[in-house]
Parts: sequence; C-alpha cells; structure tokens
Amino acid sequence: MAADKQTLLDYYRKMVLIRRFEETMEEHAKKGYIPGFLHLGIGQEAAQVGTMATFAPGDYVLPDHRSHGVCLMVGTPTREVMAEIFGKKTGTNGGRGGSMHVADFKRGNVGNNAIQGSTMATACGLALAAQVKKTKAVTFNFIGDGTVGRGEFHESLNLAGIWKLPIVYVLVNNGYAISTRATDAHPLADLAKMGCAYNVPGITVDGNDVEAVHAAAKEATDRARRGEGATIIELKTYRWQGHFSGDPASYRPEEEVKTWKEKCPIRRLRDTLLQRKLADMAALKAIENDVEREIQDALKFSIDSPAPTIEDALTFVYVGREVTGK
Amino acid sequence: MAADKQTLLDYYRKMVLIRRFEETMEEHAKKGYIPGFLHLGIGQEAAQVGTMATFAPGDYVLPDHRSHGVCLMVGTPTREVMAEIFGKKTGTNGGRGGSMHVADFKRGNVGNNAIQGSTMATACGLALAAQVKKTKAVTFNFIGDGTVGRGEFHESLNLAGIWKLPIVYVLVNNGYAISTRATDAHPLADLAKMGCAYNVPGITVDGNDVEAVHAAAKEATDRARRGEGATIIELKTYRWQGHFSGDPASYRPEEEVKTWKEKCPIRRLRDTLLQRKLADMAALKAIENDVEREIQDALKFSIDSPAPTIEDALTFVYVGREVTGK
Amino acid sequence: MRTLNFKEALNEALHQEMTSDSRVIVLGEDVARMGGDFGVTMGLLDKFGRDRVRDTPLSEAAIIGAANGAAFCGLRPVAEIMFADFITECYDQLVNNSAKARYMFNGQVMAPIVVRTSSGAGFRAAYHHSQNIEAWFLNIPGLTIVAPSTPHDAKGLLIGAIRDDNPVIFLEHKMLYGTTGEVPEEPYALPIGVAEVKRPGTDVTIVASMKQLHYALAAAERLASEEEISCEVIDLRTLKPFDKATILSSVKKTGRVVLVNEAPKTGSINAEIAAVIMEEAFRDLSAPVERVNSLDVPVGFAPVLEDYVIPGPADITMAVRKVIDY
Amino acid sequence: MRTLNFKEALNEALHQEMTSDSRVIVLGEDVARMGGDFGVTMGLLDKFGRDRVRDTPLSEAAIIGAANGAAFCGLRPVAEIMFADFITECYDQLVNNSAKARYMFNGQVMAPIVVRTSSGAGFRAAYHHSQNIEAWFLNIPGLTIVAPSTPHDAKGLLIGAIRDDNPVIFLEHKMLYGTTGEVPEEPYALPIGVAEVKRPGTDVTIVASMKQLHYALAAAERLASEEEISCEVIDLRTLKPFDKATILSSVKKTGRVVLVNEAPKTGSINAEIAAVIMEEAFRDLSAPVERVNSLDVPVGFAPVLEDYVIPGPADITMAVRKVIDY
Ligand SMILES: Cc1ncc(C[n+]2csc(CCOP(=O)(O)OP(=O)(O)O)c2C)c(N)n1
Ligand SMILES: Cc1ncc(C[n+]2csc(CCOP(=O)(O)OP(=O)(O)O)c2C)c(N)n1
Ligand SMILES: [Mg+2]
Ligand SMILES: [Mg+2]
Repeated sequence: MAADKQTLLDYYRKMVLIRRFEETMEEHAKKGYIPGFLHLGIGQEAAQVGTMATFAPGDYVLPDHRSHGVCLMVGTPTREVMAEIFGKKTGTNGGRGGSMHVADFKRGNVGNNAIQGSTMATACGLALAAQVKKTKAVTFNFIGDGTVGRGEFHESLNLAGIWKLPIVYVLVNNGYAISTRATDAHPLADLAKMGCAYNVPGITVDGNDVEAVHAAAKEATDRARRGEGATIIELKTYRWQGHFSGDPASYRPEEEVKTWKEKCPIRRLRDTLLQRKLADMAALKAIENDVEREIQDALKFSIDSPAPTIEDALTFVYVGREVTGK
Repeated sequence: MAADKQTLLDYYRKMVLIRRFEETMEEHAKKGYIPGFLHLGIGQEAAQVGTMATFAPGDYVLPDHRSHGVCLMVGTPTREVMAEIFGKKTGTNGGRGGSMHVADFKRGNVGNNAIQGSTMATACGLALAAQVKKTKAVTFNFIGDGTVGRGEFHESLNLAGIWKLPIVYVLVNNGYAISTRATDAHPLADLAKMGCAYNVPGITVDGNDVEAVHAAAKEATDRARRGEGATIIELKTYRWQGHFSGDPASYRPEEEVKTWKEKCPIRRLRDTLLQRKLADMAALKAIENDVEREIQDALKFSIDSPAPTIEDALTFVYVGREVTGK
Repeated sequence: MRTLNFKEALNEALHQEMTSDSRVIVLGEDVARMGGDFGVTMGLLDKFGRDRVRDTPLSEAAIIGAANGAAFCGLRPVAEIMFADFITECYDQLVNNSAKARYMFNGQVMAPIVVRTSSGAGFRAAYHHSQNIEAWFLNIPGLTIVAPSTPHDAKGLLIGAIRDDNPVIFLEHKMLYGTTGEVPEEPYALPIGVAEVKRPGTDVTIVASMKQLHYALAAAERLASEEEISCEVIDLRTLKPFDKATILSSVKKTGRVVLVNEAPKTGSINAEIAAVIMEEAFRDLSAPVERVNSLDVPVGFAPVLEDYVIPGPADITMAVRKVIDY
Repeated sequence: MRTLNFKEALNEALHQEMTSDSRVIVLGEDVARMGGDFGVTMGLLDKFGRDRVRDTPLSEAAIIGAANGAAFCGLRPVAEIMFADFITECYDQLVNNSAKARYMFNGQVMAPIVVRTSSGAGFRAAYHHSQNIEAWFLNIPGLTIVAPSTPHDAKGLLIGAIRDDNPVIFLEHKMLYGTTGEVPEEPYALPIGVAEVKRPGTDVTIVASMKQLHYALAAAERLASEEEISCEVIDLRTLKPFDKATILSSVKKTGRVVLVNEAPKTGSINAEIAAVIMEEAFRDLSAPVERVNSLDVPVGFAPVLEDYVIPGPADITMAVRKVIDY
C-alpha cells in the first residue's frame, strides 16, 4: 500500500530537515563552533525517517551515534537538539552530552551511549518495564552494522527472544564500521538473518526507500505492540561523509561513494512525489524554504545560547549527595 | 561406519574411568577431603570421550567447569588431575587451581576459566595462533547450554565465522544451567542451530551415544583441520548429580532424572559391546578392575601428597617481578 | 528480639520491599525458580509472580542493562550477579551507563538499581569466586557501594539501598550468609554513607567492613583483655562514599589508625582512606596509618594459600601493635 | 637527533619489533586497512600482511581473548582498544584471564600481551571518550600499566612492553599524539617499573605522568622563576607497579609531595602513592601529601565543564604552595 500524499510530504520535510541539519552541523564543525566528534547521517535520512514514522507517544528510542535525525524525530525542538550539539546550556542535556548523548526522556528519547552496543542491554530494560507496567510501549534500538559484533547484540537478542520483548532493532547497515567493511566483520551479507539464532524475525530492506523502510518498521512495530516480540529490520544504506566530520574516509573507493550518492534517498522521494504527481517543484521548494527557516532559527539560537557554567559540572552526579568543586 | 572393537573398548575404559573418577571425587568431597566447588560430569561421559577421541597431539582444549573427564582425555595422568582437585602440590597446577582450573599446557589442556564464556574468547586466540604459525592445530572449546547466553559466545562465533578459525565448539546441552532450563534461556531447542547467524555449521546429536558423538566430532575436527573453519557440535545429555556436589537439585523433576539415568551412556555402550559380541562380561569386568586400580592409585597419591606451602602463594604473579609476603 | 541469619535478613528485606513498593523487581540468574544460588531470593517468585521476579539467561551485561533500562522507566530493579567476580562481565554497564546516566543526561533520569552480589574469600573457590571488588569501582563517580557486616545491617542497608535513588552495588560477603543476629521484624532503612562505631576505644582506630569487621572486633577484644590496648572499631557499612566524619573524629581521639580490607593491598579502598586521613588529620597522627589487606596476589585454591593470603585477626593485632609501638 | 611525534614514535616501535620478532602480531578495530583510529598502526598491514595484522569486528572481549590465547601459544600480540573507555567491554578478559593466567596455571604459561589504548581527557568527546582508566586495574595483581609522556619514552616503553613477559596495559594519552621530541632511530627498550626524574629540585616532589607531566613541568618552571620554589618532577612512566624507590628518595630530600593524576580524586593511583609515602616516609614528611586530580565527576561535553573538571598547571601550582605553606 503506497503512502498517501500527506505522509510522503511529511517524510520529505523530515528528510530535508535532517539533511540540512547535518550539513549545517558539518559546516559549523569545520568553522570551529562544535567541539568533539560529529558523526553525520547524511545519506541515511530515509532509514531514520521511515522507521521513526511508526514511533508513537509513550514509546522509547535509543538512538545511535549517527542519529541526530532520530533525535529530531521524537518531537524535540530542532533548536534544542542543535544547541546540545553546540554544547550549550539550552540544549536537551544542558550542553553536557553533545552529539553522542542527546536525550529527551519526556519524549521517549532515552539517549545514546557512546559505547557501541551498550544500548542493546538498556533496550531490554525499557521493554521489560513495558511488560511489567503493562503498557504498549515499543522500544526502538538503533544500531549499526559494526555494532553487531558486540556481545550485547547477542545477550539482548537472546533475552528478547525468550521474553518476547517489544523491541524493534533498527540495524542501519551502511556497509562500514569506520574503515571495516560489514562483509569483513560478519559472515552473513544480510545481517537481519542473524535473528535466526534467536527466533527473532529479520527483514532486510532498501534503506534509501523511505516507503519500504516504513513498511518494514510498521510490521515490526505492530508485532511488538501486539506482544509478539522483537524484530530486526535491516536498512541497507550508506553514509556519504567519513565516519566523523573530518575523516577523509580514504578506506573506501570513490566510485562506491558516487554510486550511493546517485541513490540519494531524498532525490528518490522527490522523484516519487513528482512522478506520482503528489507535489510540484514549487510545493517542494516551499517545504525546503520552511525547513531552512527552522534550521536558521535553530542555528541562531544555538550560537546565541550561553554555555553551561562551572557550577553545572557539580550537579547530578548523585541524587541527594553533594560533590565538592575546587 | 561403526567403530571397531578396539576403539569401542577404549571408549568403554575411558567412560568408566571418568565415571569412577567422578564418583570417587564426590565421595571424598562429602568426606571433607576436597575443598570448594565440585561440578560432576556423571552422565556426560560419552560426550566427553566421544569428542576427545578426535583430539590429536598439538591440538588445544578448553575444558569447562564440568570437565574433569576432558582433562583426563588429553593424557594427563589421572593422579595429577585428582591431586589438583584435592589441592595438592603434585597436581597439574600445584594445587593452586583446583577442580575448576585443571590445566596441562604441554598436553594441550589450556585450562578452564571459571567465568562462563570466557574461554570462548581465548579459543579465538589459540585458533588464530594456529593460523599465524601455520600448524594444523584444532581448538576444542567445551561450553554448556547455559554459557550460550554470554556475549562471548557471539563474539567468538562471529570471529570464527569470518576468519574461518579451526575451532570445534563442543556444546554440552544437559538441559540446565544450574536451575535454569535451556528452553527457558534460549529461544531455539537445538542450540547448534545458532551457528546459522555466523555461517558456522551446527550438528546436534544424542550426547549419550558415544559413536554418534565421535562421528560428529570427527566431522567437525576434520573440517577445522582442512582449514574450513569452525563447527558447533551440540551433545544432548544430562548431568545426574546437582549442579555441584551437594546441590539437592530440587528444581528438576525426579521422573526426569530417572528417565535420563535409564539412558546411561556407559550402560548403552556396554549393551552395544555385548550385542555386537565385541566383548563379554568378563572382558568388561577386567577393564573395570583395571580402571579401579588406576583410581585407587590416584586416590592414594592424592591423599598422601603434600599441600602447597605458603611460599607457593608468592610465585608466578609476575614474570620477573617479585611479590612480597607477610 | 528475634534472631535471623544474614541470608534470611536479606530475604526478608526483599519480601518487605516488594510488598510495599510495586516498582521493585528482581532479576538475575537462578533467582526465581531456585531462589538464588545462596537462597537470598527464596519465595519471591511464588509471592510476586513471573513478571516481577525473573530468571535470566547467563547474560550479566543484559541483566544490568535491563536493570538500568527498567530503572529509567521508574522501576526499582534489584539485580543479582551471582558472584562478584562475574561483575567484570557487566563492568561497562555499571561504569559507563548506570554511574553516568544521571549526569550525562543532565538530571533527566535516575538509575536507582541495586546490584546484589556475593563477594569475598574463604569459600575455597579460587580465582573467580573469591574476589573483593569494591576497589574496581572506587574511581567511578556516580556509584555507591554498600557492604553490611551483620544480619541487622544487611536488612536495613538493603532496604536503604533499594530506596536510594542512585545505582548501588551491594556486597554480601559469602562467608557471612550463615552468621546470625537480632533483626527487627518491621521494615527499616539504614542510611547510606554512615559508618557505625561498633566498639568505642581510645588508643587505636580500626576501620573495617564485612567479614574483616568481625576479625577486627575479635582482635580488639583480645588486645583489650591481654594487652590493655583500647581499640575503637568502626564498621564502614558504606564503602563509597565512605563516612569521613566518623573516621576523622575517631582519629582525632586516637591518633593511630589501622585500616582493614580483604582485597589485595595495592589500590584497595584502604589507600583512599589512608590518603584522606593524611590530608585531613595529619597533625593528629602519632603514627603512619597501617593497612591490613590481602597480599598482592590472586586467591589460590589450596586452603593453605588462601589462608596465608587473606588477612586474619592476627594480622590486625600485629598492625595495632605496630602503630602503638611506632 | 631526529624529531618524531608521539604517534610516529609508537608506529616506529611497532614496525621495528614486528620486523625483528616474528611472534609479534597486531589486532584490533581498524588497525589494518586504516592503520588505526589515531594512525599508530599505519603501514603494518602492507609490510607484515594479513596474518599478522588483523582488523577485527567491533568485539573488544574477543580482541583481548584472542590476544590471550595467541600469547598462550607463544605469540606476542599487541591489541588495540580504540579508546580506553571501551576497556570496560573486555574488563573480564584482562582481570580474570590475562592477569591471573600465569598464577592460576602455576607458571605453565605466560600472557605477554600489550593492550594499547588511547586514554585521557581534553578531546571534547565527553563521557565515553575521555576517561583515565588506570585506577580500574590498580587492585588487580598480575597486571602492569605503562604510560609514557614523551615520544622518546613512547617508543622505548612500547618496545619494553612488547618484550616484557607480562600482560601490559599501555596508555597513550590522546592529547599527546601530536607532541614532538627527539627519538633515536634504532630500537631501544626502556625498563618497565622505572620512573624518571625529569627535573631535579629540592623543595617539593611532584609526581606525575602522561599529559599531566607536562603541566607539572610547566608549573615547576613557573614556580622556580617566579617564586623561587624548587620542584623535583618525577615522571612515573610505569603506573603499576610504580617505582617506589625513586619517589621515596626524592621525598626524603624534599619532605613535601604533590601527586598529579588526571583521573577523579577518589580512588585514583594518587591514593595508593600517598598511602605508600605515608607508610614508608612518615617521618620525612613536613606536610601531608597533596593530591591533584580531576573532580569526582564524569567528564562532560561542553568545554567549560571539561576544563573545570580536569586539573591544569594552576592546580598544581596551588598544591605546591599549599605544601610549602603548611
Ligand atoms: C565498544 C566500542 N568499541 C568501539 C567504538 C568506536 N567506534 C565508534 S563508532 C564505530 C563504528 C560503528 O560502526 P557501525 O555500528 O556500523 O555504525 P556507523 O558508524 O556505520 O553508523 C566504532 C568502532 C565504540 N564507540 N564503542
Ligand atoms: C559469567 C558467569 N556467570 C555465572 C556463573 C555461575 N555459573 C557457574 S556454572 C553456571 C551454569 C552453567 O550452565 P551450563 O553452561 O549449561 O553448564 P553446566 O553446568 O550445565 O554443565 C553458572 C550460572 C559463572 N561461573 N560465570
Ligand atoms: Mg556502519
Ligand atoms: Mg547445562
């Protein structure tokens, strides 16, 4: 069933938002505004948007380190995500987390943990809580192809398998873990098939086709919501930039990058919209302009916002126990 | 291809040796001779003997915590294994290791590590060394059904899958991890099938049928020896005693224990020998008597041997760096 | 007053807290059907059902991850790690997730988990079932470590730990499970971070915890009756953060200090306590602080090795004499 | 003499050792094709081939397990854990396997592995890419921890670590990779366990390592020129076991000590050094030993937080004045 016009236009807006968000981050990282590591999701917008389209209030998501886009999808204002990446007090984490730890608990974003695979253990607990509290909450656990190597992948899937945990494992297979090819790191080409060891179904789809991504995510989410347990959805895609902003990524052939850029998920959706006559160029341009205003607003907000202060370094270490400063 | 007479009689001797070894250990643990935990392999003799029949000089084995029998199979004198369990200076580890850490490196027994699953990571290195040094060594890695839950299971199999490591994973499925049923801990009934996630073939066999065990082990060992990589062989069996000597094991139905005792691997092999007319009762009795002499000799040796001394506590912490005592 | 043993006191604490607070759940290996390897969780499954009392696979990372995730959702998980030595397998979850969650996410969330685990030597169980692990976590801000030495404190501190909003590692010295003492029937919470003067004295301050506390009391008794040395014995009860005030006010009085801890000397919590005493009470000291610890070696199997390596009352007596004679 | 940076010095050490000793192999994430996340293993794959230089999947436990196993077979593995914070994921392998193998198996085997890892703060990379981990291993007998502060020592200590027969954790402070200095071309091994007096002095002993060593030297320089305070600065170089003799002989001279370490204060290696100084040089001390450390909080993202939390030259200067003015 093809998605309707409104849905597709909504996807379009979101994908453009993520793209522009990431481009803006990259630009400002180069200019020296953004401290630390910046892992960009350019090229992976369909995977992020299509999956998160099935996220409902009350659900939980554990984004990964390449998931600014996912953080935007739970409804956190773009300003707050961006300000966090700038390390500002107005960010989701008050500037304490940065790019790798953006969290917004009240909207279900439980935050990333920069130890790859660690969130897979956490996911079990979010899903367990849903069972204990008898809610219908589904947990979305984003991981990359590289992260599949970690022991927690196994411990989490095994537990999800026996306890029928309501988890959607969103396995974004962009072909690389830093320089290591997925095909050099794992014996199977389709990583979703690894669910076979746990009686957890796996679906592999073209991660640049937002409709296909959404269909797979919906199947998985519905299954989880019905209490039938976890699913792995593997989204085959590509990251256009290096591993982090600044990585020249000389470990991969230029030809490969070029091929994948031709498969741009945003261009693809635009073509679909135009072909199906659901929008004309003017309508799309209007969306893009609207996104641009949002980005520029967030950027100004992020640049203008104050940094945390040294007092902030001493709060929230413990609940109810003070820590002394200098 | 049925095994020949000499082979089967050899299996018989070894299985009786393990049985009597374990019974003797249990008896002396109850009498207070043996400190610490004692995990007995009674009922699992066919799994241990059938597998280790394919072990060749130069190979490595990582026994598990229920593997006194496996330790005997590499050719370590029974006395030395037993003395180790008694904590005596004449034991394989000088009495420093005990039941859970019996090792005999020169014969390829690399020792158990009482952290379940830990040896699965070590196994990768033994196998890697074989590749680097271009030997034909195969690594036998014994684990239980419970240990399958650990993250290292995954990290090890994944690595074995991509590097085609010469490892035989000997998965002794005795149905329980302490009180936890294998079927409550893992989604698949046949755990060998978990190899599907790693392109590692899995074979499930009746672990009480020493010929079947040997056939599976041979297939796996040959594969590894040919450089074709790892195999999981799952041996379905049962431990007759509690998890450790002294555990009443009230978590499992008596009926179940009874059924499995009827499937005694030793009785089964005896029946085979008699039916195929490869031995008569007198011949078997002679073997049993011979085993008994070996056990009694080892027992006397173990009881008579001296304990380590306090000086022993200070050696082998570091190579080339002293540690001070009291 | 009624007498219970240490294990029963812990069990009662769990029963009472699970009854009064439906957010409390229990998970771990063999905690449900069997009631725990040491019997601490007996009867919970029957009373509170499978949703709240869960046997897990042999997956320590998933256990602590699940506890974290459930805690993020408002539950109060009590996780059991069967032996403290196995906490290595979930070290990441504790260090990088539980300890930092509140800080990293700017106070958006708490991780009120309790990780119960059996620690300490004396069981004749060698390297991987004998370690004292508190020092492994001492340098991790955000964690709390509680360690009772009597049945009374076991109950009160476990209730205190469950009600505490921080992640707590709760150490149960395995040689104390069978020790008995008076325990009030009603639920009561003892404060975290507060030591107790177990025996007042004027000449020397002895600081100890868990099993060593009893050795310290025995040594103090002997020194009082045989050598007229008056020792003040402090039971730390919370190892991190420890109660500086109680220690320092005792040191002010005595000017001589013996610190007792069962872990190897180098880098144990005694080092930190000694450093703090030097910093804050240098002028009060009449002698350097003495540390009584295990030798800097692993815990071997043969009883003679373990007994030599682990400190006993005689070591404490000697240390007291040393600070007196300085 | 020729000048290299820290990274190049390490790289040269690896090239030279791999050339002269065919037992040396290198494994880790992205060490082969990419030459390491920080470039330390560049060129090794091309020169020594796939057998000896291996990219692994994202599997820290398997990396260290494989290193252990290969070491048991006589190889000399140099494993890379990309960021020290990830060592949590192989903590078990190091603590329960590498550290104890020789002792547990009664000297039958050695585990001469080197675990190189980038540690320390300053990279603006927050919680999981900034930690100083030495204290996590301080209480583990059997381990050795080496931590160079100059390119010269980086090369010599790495060669020394590779040739050492014990498991060595080799810390590379990530803020030092770009620092330059004179480095001899020929291979040379510096001794493990030996500190170096970097600057002689008479008033105060400063003990530091890695990045903080440079801060200590800067502070000493300033104190000398501006306040006529003469500081003796000791570079620890090996953190475990540390060089007591060099420290104590300096303390004998100065009677005043400042210990500098980048980890949080509570339970850092400074605690142990302070305790040892008190034990062995109590009468030499004119003031309590001062500890300069991070605050007892995690390392947050925004630069202001990190800069406040991590110690700098000013903190050292203040501490020196404090011990002088005592
Ligand atoms: C436990 C751990 N090991 C290593 C790393 C370093 N690291 C960060 S991202 C990454 C690659 C992840 O690859 P993948 O999961 O495919 O995600 P991608 O970057 O492709 O989105 C690595 C190795 C880490 N953060 N955590
Ligand atoms: C990491 C770790 N977790 C838990 C334990 C405690 N433990 C020892 S044996 C065992 C059960 C193992 O079950 P299985 O692998 O099936 O072997 P079996 O005892 O049945 O032979 C457990 C939980 C351990 N030793 N190590
Ligand atoms: Mg990837
Ligand atoms: Mg079992």
